[in-house]
Amino acid sequence: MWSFSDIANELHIWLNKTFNPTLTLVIEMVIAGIAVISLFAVLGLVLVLMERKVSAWMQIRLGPNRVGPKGMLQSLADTLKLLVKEGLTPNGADKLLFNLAPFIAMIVAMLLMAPIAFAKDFQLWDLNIGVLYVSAVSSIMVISILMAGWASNNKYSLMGAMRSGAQIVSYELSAGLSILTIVVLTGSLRVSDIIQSQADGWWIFKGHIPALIAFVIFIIAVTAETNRAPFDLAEAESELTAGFHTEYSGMKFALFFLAEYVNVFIVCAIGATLFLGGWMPFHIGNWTGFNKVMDYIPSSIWFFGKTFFLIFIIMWFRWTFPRLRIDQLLNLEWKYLLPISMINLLLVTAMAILKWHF
Amino acid sequence: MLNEELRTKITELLPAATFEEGGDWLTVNVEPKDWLLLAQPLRNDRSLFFDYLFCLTCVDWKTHLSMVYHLSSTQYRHTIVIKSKLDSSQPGIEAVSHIWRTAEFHEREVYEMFGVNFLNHPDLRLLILPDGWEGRNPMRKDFEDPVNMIRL
Amino acid sequence: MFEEVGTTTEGDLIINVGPQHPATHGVLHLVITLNGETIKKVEPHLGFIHRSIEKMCESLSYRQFIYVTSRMDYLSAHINNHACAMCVEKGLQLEIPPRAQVVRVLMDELTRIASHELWWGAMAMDLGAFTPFFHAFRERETINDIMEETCGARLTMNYMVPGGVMQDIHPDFQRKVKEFIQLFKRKIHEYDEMVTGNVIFQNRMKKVGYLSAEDAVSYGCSGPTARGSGVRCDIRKYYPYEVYNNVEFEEILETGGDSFARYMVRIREMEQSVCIIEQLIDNIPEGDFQAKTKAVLKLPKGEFYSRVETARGELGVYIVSEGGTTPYRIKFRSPGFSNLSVLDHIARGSKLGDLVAMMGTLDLVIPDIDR
Amino acid sequence: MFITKYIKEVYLGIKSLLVGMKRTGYYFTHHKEIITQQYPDNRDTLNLPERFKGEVVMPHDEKNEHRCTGCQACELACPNGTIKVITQSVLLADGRKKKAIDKLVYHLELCTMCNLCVVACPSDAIVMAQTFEHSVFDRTKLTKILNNPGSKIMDGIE
Repeated sequence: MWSFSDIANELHIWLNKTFNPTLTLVIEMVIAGIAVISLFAVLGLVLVLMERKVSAWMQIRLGPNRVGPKGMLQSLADTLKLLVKEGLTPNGADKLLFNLAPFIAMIVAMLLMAPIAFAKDFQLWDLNIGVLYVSAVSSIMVISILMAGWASNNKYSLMGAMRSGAQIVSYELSAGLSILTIVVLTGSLRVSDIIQSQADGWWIFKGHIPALIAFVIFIIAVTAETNRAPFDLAEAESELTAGFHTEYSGMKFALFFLAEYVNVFIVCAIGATLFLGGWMPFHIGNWTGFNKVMDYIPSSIWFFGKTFFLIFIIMWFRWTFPRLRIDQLLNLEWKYLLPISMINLLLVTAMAILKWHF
Repeated sequence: MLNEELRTKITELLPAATFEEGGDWLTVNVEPKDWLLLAQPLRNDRSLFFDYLFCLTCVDWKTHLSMVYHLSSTQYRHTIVIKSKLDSSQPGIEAVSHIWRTAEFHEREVYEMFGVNFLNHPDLRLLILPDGWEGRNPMRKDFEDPVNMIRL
Repeated sequence: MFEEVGTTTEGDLIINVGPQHPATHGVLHLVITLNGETIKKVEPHLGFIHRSIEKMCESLSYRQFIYVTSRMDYLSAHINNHACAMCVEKGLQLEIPPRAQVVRVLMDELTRIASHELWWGAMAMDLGAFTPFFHAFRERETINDIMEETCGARLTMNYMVPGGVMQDIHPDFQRKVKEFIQLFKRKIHEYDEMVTGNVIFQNRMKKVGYLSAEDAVSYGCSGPTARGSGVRCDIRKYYPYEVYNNVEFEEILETGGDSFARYMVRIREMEQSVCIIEQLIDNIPEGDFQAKTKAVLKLPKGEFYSRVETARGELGVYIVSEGGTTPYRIKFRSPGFSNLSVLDHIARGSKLGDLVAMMGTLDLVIPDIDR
Repeated sequence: MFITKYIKEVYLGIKSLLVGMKRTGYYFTHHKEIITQQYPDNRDTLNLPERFKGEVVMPHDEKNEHRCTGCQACELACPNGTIKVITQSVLLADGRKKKAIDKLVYHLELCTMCNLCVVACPSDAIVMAQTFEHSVFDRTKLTKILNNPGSKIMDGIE
């Protein structure tokens, strides 16, 4: 059947036939890089439009409907606007850090793309510590926010950055712990192994209630990690005007904006991979007939469907809840999420040892 | 308390006070130097208990200024108006912001708009006018601003 | 005031919130001294939208000055106009026809609901929830349509004139108000679902910005701000005007004194306003909508004071007349000015995020403060 | 007990969040509730109430006659000096001289739509129109002369 992995394989074979192996590797890397960048651009456009439409419908509005058919090109127009805007650097700013920060945000987001399996056998880099890699790299994100906040020479930015630092460092813990529950169940850090282990059912169904709790905690924690409402204290526009990116404009702002959406996509992709089986179609135990039917739906559609479902949930949060206060945010992590996820991990470990899961 | 009772009570507190008739509420005229002497018992006396200063303003009568305090009691629901004549060139009166906290802002407003100097005010600075405002006080009758005032 | 940037000698951070800031809902400038995230001092600087309405009114006649007052507290424009018209009527010793009285009260209460709707949406937005803002505007829009039909304008109506109201109510008025009440009763529980019951919201509001009853009175707070602290101060109840002593309504009191109490007072006040409207809407007496007045109004020499309860608190209009056609001196005791003065007192020691919640529950309208 | 209180707190908290999400989810799926008005597109169907105060106009009948006597009541009533009545004396058919308006100048840029002039007018010569799209590129265009050129006062209006 036609699929992403077939295209990749055929391309690989064709390149190997035409060029020598070194050149093939170089060309493949360039193609992968271009693919990632264009995926970024497309994701940015799609997610911004999706966010605007979701918010509009929840707010009994129509949302963008002027640019292009049904407003589909709205985010393209926005991008164009941001491109032609002047990228100001404030006078008292630390020029180097100020200009570097948005790129670090983007680079982190790009690095996170590597271990994600977009479809069956379609993955940039299936390294053996995939999940660990993701949680390690994603914490570099905070550096770019701290840099942006510090270098702007603006008190609002600084406060936003400091809030964000405290927030991301704390929420890493419970995000990590809930990832660990799946690692414990699977026994592997490799992304492809995790997906393969869900061939007879996704972990959220197989893992009983503890997996469900881990899933909820994971969603809450990654919402906080990506600085999305109700945890958008780093931006908090009613308190800090725009938080760490107050002084950014034009394309540098656009990079932050894009990085936020790409990060949301990535964490949702990780969530989908860990709890909802990634590209694995919906299988139930040994019902071969049913599983066959499900296999007819291409794996990429399964992956993107699950990811976008999670993204929708995170957007749903944003347009429903008020923002937390900084001390309540930390209370939530240290008094609620962390103890619950620790106990939960204990339960899951016991469950995995006793083989109680399906 | 009825106006008559208030009248006798205030005469007891401050024999120098004079009264004005007309209007819904009892109007008391006091000298600026006596104001603080009257204000303390007005607030603290259990039978008067004027705890709510709901209006504090000033009127420019060209020859003199007149401070007007509207006081009310949230317990007895009686109301009283205190007036005090101030000298137009060197207006000054005791601040009452330590008795009624709301007076702090209102006195700052009167200070910049009419130029009344409130003695012992904790923070007598410009509130509404821009910093470094020089010139006369905008709400006085003789104030002229040829640039920003439009006469029709 | 702009030199006050940077840090103090104790190493505290001084930040300027406003004059252009999303949470100040206008051009209010607060200089905040922060220790980390904790507020040490809040110092308001006013005057960015000061038009000196009091001075302007000194050159306008008693009919003309009323329209200016719509521009003070633009969210309760009707009630401002009402206070001014009442003060002039007091001076003229004018009895206004019963129909006009009832129509005035109906308009006041509709305005109060509209104002509280906007406050609710704006406050939820301050706390970071955007959706309620749009939902609040849906109901407010219905009121604005009713206003537009009868008064000819949506925000600055200038409908109250000395002697009554400017025009008779629109024939559809009663039907539309009843429709609105039906809509409002259907939708009010959604407010609880989306905001009031929300655990994040409750934690943001409870035990934040505590104001004791004694302080509330001392700071001259009025309206829902003071009633949230348990101060009985509803002018409609204790100094009734128009037909308020003939209608049954409850003075909403909450004893919490925190932001949540002030929030609940406003939410419940909307229900009481609906209750007042329901009592009056079918009982609008027939008759004139305006008393006969002279073309040129002249107030006798003297001083006149009228008090009304606006959506934000007690509005006082103090007219000093020299017997001419224009007021000699006019003073508006605006509720926002006194309510703002309490901000420093309640904000000390709380977090920066709380300041936004507190400003939300004080329901500041900047043109009302600056006048 | 502490643990039950803790669990109850978590349960009630999550429940309250879900209730809110249910409400926004309802509006997300029910597009009939959308209240957006797409203004410039719906211009034809816009229905302004007849009392809407858009601008002051002077209605003329088909014989190009208005009802304004030039009494200047509107000018006096206006708080902003929006209206200026410029009068002239015209010779009537029977030889008498009579005051009539030459121009009624209306400054829309100063007008606050307070309706006081319309109320003050003894002969109902001016009314409020329901127009509201007043923006122009040149400010002088906002100064309007309300009476049509060559218009006369209606018979019988004193």
